[in-house]
Amino acid sequence: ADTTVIGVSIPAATHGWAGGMNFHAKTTVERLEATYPELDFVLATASDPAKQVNDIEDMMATRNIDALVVLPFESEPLTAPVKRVKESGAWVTVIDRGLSEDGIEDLYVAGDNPGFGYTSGMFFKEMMPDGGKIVVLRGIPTTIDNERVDGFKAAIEGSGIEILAMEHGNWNRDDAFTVMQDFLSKYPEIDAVWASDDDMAIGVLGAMKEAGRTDEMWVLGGAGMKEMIKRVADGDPTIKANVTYPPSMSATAIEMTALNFVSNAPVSGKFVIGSVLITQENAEKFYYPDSPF
Amino acid sequence: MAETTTNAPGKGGFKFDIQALGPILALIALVVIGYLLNPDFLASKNITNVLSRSAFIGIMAVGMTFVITAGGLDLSVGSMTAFIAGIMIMVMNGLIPALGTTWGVILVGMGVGLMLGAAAGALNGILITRMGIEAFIVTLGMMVIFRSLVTWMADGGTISLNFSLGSIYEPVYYGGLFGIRWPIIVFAVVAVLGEIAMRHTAYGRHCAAIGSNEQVARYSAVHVKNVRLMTYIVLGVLVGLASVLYVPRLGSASNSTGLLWELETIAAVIIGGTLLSGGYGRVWGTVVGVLILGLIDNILNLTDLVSPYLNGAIQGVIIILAVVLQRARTSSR
Amino acid sequence: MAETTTNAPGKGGFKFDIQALGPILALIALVVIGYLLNPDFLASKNITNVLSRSAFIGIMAVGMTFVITAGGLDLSVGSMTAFIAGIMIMVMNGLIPALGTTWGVILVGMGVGLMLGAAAGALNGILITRMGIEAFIVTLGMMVIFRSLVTWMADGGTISLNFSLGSIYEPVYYGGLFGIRWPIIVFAVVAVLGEIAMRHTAYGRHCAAIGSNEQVARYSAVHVKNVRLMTYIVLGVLVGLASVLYVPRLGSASNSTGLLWELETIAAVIIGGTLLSGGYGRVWGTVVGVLILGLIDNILNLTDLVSPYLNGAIQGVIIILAVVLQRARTSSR
Amino acid sequence: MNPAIATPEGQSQATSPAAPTLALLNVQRSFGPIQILHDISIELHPGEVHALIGENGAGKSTTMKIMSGYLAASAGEIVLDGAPVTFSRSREAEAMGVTLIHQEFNLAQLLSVEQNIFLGHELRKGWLLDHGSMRAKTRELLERLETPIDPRAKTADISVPEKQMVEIAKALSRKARVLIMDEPTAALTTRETEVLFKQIERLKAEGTAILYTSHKLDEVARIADRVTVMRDGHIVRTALRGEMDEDQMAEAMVGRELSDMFPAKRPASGAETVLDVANFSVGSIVKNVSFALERGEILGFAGLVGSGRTELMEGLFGVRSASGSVAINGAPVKIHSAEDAVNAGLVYLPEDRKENGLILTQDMRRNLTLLALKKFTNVLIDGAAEEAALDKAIVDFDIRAPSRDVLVGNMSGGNQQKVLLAKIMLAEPQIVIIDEPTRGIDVGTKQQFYTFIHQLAEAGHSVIVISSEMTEVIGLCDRVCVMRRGEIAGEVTGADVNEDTIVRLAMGLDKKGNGHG
Ligand SMILES: Nc1ncnc2c1ncn2[C@@H]1O[C@H](COP(=O)(O)OP(=O)(O)OP(=O)(O)O)[C@@H](O)[C@H]1O
Ligand SMILES: Nc1ncnc2c1ncn2[C@@H]1O[C@H](COP(=O)(O)OP(=O)(O)OP(=O)(O)O)[C@@H](O)[C@H]1O
Ligand SMILES: [Mg+2]
Ligand SMILES: [Mg+2]
Repeated sequence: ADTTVIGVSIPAATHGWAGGMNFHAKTTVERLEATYPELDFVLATASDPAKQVNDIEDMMATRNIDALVVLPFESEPLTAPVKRVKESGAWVTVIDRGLSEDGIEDLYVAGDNPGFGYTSGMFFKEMMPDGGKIVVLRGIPTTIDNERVDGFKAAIEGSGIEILAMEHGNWNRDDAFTVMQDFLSKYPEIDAVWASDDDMAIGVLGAMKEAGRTDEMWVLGGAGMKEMIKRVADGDPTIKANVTYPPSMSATAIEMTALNFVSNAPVSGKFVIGSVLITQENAEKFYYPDSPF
Repeated sequence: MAETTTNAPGKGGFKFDIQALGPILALIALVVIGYLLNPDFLASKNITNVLSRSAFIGIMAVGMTFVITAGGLDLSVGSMTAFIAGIMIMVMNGLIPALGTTWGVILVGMGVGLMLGAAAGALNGILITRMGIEAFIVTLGMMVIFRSLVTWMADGGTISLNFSLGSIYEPVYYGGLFGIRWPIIVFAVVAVLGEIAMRHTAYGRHCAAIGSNEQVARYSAVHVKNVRLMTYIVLGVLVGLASVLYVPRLGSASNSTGLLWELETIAAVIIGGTLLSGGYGRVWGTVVGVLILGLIDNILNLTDLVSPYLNGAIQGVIIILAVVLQRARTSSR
Repeated sequence: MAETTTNAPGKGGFKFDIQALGPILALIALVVIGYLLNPDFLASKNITNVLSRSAFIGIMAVGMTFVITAGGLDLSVGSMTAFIAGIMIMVMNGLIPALGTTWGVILVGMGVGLMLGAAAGALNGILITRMGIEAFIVTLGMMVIFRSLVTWMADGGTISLNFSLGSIYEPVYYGGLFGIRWPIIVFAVVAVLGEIAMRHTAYGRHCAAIGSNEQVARYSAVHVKNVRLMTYIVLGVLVGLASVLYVPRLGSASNSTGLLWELETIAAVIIGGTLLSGGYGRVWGTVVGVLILGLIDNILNLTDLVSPYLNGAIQGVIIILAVVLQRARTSSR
Repeated sequence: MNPAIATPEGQSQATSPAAPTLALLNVQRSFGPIQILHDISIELHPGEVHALIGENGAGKSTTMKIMSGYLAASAGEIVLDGAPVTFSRSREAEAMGVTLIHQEFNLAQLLSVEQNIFLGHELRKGWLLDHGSMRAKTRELLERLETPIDPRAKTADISVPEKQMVEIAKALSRKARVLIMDEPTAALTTRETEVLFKQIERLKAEGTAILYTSHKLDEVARIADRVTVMRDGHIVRTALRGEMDEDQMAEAMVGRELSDMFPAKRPASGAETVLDVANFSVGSIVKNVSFALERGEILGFAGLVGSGRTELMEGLFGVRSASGSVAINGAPVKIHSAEDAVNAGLVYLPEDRKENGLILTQDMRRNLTLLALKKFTNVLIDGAAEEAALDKAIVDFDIRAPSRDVLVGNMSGGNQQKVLLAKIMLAEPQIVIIDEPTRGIDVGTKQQFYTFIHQLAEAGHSVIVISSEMTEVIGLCDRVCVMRRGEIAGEVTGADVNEDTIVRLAMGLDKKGNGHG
């Protein structure tokens, strides 16, 4: 029987969320290869956009892929190369970060970055009806980060919530720890922290604990790391909630792409996985103890 | 075992001895492995891909060979690429209202890229030669500065070239002459000129002399500071040239553009047999080094033998092995 | 009289010349600027924060001072930290079923960290001294390898220490003696021992001799290879020590742990006045360099003068300036 | 050796009155607070060899550097062809035809011989290098200097005298009007010195003005048309050819009368053998050498350049791989590194003090104690003991330096050599091997060195002296091993220790054979 080759190109696991996304992609590929012998997968991880373009070129030149599942490192640089894949006749699935030209992909499985920021912002608004002072940790300077922060700002607009400062914690525990330490030195009064990511939330919590100010403020991370969900479920007063941005969207996208080849199910279209607020009430549903993230 | 007194690395480079052959053997081994793993490896399309994407690192590595031969180092080339590409794109986008989406705009952009490269190289070189600061520190500082400037220019995001201008510009990366892509042609020309400059011009000799013993060079009427400054300027121009070819490939620049290219460039130079401590360099070796590095990535994509997580480990092992192959020299550091 | 035999007393001691003062002046300037921008800067809590988080880089930088003084280089320390921390955590987690969440497990973990550091350093050192491969290449290769291994061990994610074990271990970072945190104490002890070793032991002399002129050292009965190998092993052990202090801080390791620490470490050493080309090193200078780098971050976080995007640019400028301040020497490269 | 190529008196008389090509007028120079040169005035005439002599540290090299633009004068004038000039760098001096051969080698070790010779003056065809002409010219120059080395050989791989010849070739290639040579013969043997002198004669005939320094006064007496003597940065005397004999030169330099250069020889005592070397081979250079050394003896090693004396001793010292048996005090020892050698009581003073002997960028104290650092270390280095050792060394070996913590690289050659001797003696060795003890050292200091060496033997050390200066071996040693092509060609003692016998052995001529032609 003819084998179908599906190429999967995703950014390398350089921070927690990406690690989770990598994990889901890898396990899904292994599972699908075992289930469907007629499917062959090529998985490549890239540390920068140029490397990702290389990977995609290699898949075309040497692996004759029939489908590409790609989570673009950045939108613009990947648009033309992915378009070339499409033009070669292959199926294209795009995850999370849309390409800068419409209509290239057959299937789009996306997170919602502005929505992630907006949902987070709405939670702050809800928790701080009378306003308050917060600090914000941002991710690696990228469009994603900008979209999230813009969404967040839009949500808290006019709520009386004052953002004391924003710094980049680069979705990194250590950087977030350092930044938060300095925020704590600088601001005697902080009511809450938008860490915007669970890795950074861990760094922030470390700094707060060290300063002995854990009781003064609460922290909202994001992306649904299992330890954080656990704390939400346990009713931790510092970690009141979380906002999803499921790294498992890579699994969803790969699985749907595979379905296109092994079944007759219609899979093309656009699937936006909205960011959902997780609170103590619904936390159990989002707790996957086996995930590395 | 008490070894010989001469700290004889790279025995002069005239003889084709095992050391010279080392990197070539490594390259051949990689090609054979690639072919065995997947016969498509030698398909002209794959070769074209590998060569043209190696061109960026390759062009810069030729310039880096001179810098290192003259006893210097440049850690800023990767982020300099990002910075130059960013400025080029902003300038070109800015000119569209005045000049339209024409080749004219692109030519201006290219000119800006090359000049900016020269200026950035000159800045590095002046700080190093006139202020007497160590190259490592100057270029490390500039690396951080350029990267930060790109982030700032892009407002944390991506600086994108106007789409229709991009389509005009694209052939500069994807097009070519007689079926050979431009980046490959440019890389080849730069490499040949570099090899000639290194071996057959006074400039190349002066670089080696400075790297071998600065005092001696000075006493021999070599204008040490100018020669060294020039190595950084030439490298800067080549970084500009690499950017000119890079922009049409991805049509954008961001703070992840050119990440770690400096280390890849330096690694290519050293794998090729140039001495990191200066005094001896070979451009053809650098070309081999660039190809070795380019092929490793490509070969790892040919198969799924190893977890992609371990790609790095394999790269690291091959980098070290390529140099072990030429280790006959008793290196001092 | 052209030549006199001086018997001036008080000879050979320390002379504080402008070069030696350079980095100190830069440090003082930073402290003053920090204070002016935000008086909380000098609050003991902030000082404690800065010192304890500088301790990781600081401890490694002391070891790096010896490596560089002896004419070497190590680019692998950052990812070595990640690797060691990762293995330590996995070992400790693995021992819990057998030994429970006890100090015993942590002690074993610490032992593993230090031994692994020594082994990794020895591996670097052996490849460099016995195989004669350039330090830059060996340690660049190892940097890539270690980082890839961590990613693989963590399955792309984060390796987290068992939570209750983490709480037992925590005081190693957050606790201390007489109100001084352990990392600060350890850093201070390492720095003092390093300074003594550099200035007052045969080992320090031998490192400087090797870095200045390997041949002279060899003719002077210095066991060049062993001394150099030892510099890498000591650095490895110190990386292990830094990891031992790092793990209790956040209880995790991932492939972003220790990213770019190698460059920061080397920059600290050179800002402190050690010659990158070897032959002269000063540990106290390194300590000053580490503090300068630590303070820049801190000051940038304490003020909102500039866009955070530009933090890097300011860091870069200060790194270069700190060295300009001591440039009186006409550096050779 | 007789002056077969002596200049006719008339020629030198004829050239003297001509206007000087280059002159210094009342030049002063200080390094920091210390004034090194005082009121130096000196004239170089076309077609004349002017010799500048003086003790180590008298300021000869400094004067020469000022004349050729490597150093600026603190005050005074440089006059070229009657007009005052200022050279802001050596390049300008060279462009005006003034070339200096440095006392220290100025060759880039990683470059080839040819590349070094043409460095900064490469011949080109258009943009590209003219490899053919450069190689041909290099061959021609080396041939003229009777030094058959491959122009493509890497400089690091050639021997010390060969390097000196390359330096000379480099200077000759510059076609200088004024050629300044700082101790060109220090590293040369007699044969090569003759070659050099032949070239000097040729240049003289072409009208080149030559300034020359040497500590070998017989050479000076032979080739100099004019001699200037410096002492402590002053010019003490200038004389024309024939106005001063060697003794007078020496006296003018030292400022006192020099008695006999060599202390009385110490005949072999027939005491016990300290070092016994048998069937010793080093690499492919030294083959099956056997010899013995007695307590308190000064054993000479003579031979032509390249005969393998240095290799042999470096093999014994453990810094080259070697095979064969070595016994010290009757007990066999295995020496695989310098450390082993020092532990066995054997030390070696290398012939190339800058490459192998001293760390030029460190001060005297650190250099002095490096080899015997263990003696000063009890966990920590005892700084006070080091200082005391330095004090003692300064006194014992009469070391003179501008200041105590001057970098060794800034000391004059003779004093560097004294530091080096003091350094190896700190290890309290039983056996001392000294390779070229007086290379580039003035008469006064030489005499001091001979005394030092005697004192060492006197004190019970056994000494091996390698020297390419025949007089030195003859004057110092009662027993001499002569090496030829890596083997010991013969051993001479007592009355046989004379130039004729040694040269014959060294050159492989039989007793009655014809001399070298
Ligand atoms: N850069 C320097 N800094 C300080 N002192 C110096 C420097 N260069 C030379 N000197 C001192 O100047 C004096 C003269 O040195 P110079 O090299 O001219 O002597 P010389 O006559 O050539 O001796 P030699 O015969 O040993 O070569 C010495 O005392 C030397 O130590
Ligand atoms: N590193 C080397 N590689 C190959 N040959 C060498 C090397 N070093 C020296 N030689 C050769 O070994 C031989 C002996 O060298 P060397 O010059 O040390 O002899 P020597 O008797 O000590 O003479 P001198 O001390 O007067 O220079 C020469 O032929 C020399 O060219
Ligand atoms: Mg001199
Ligand atoms: Mg010799």
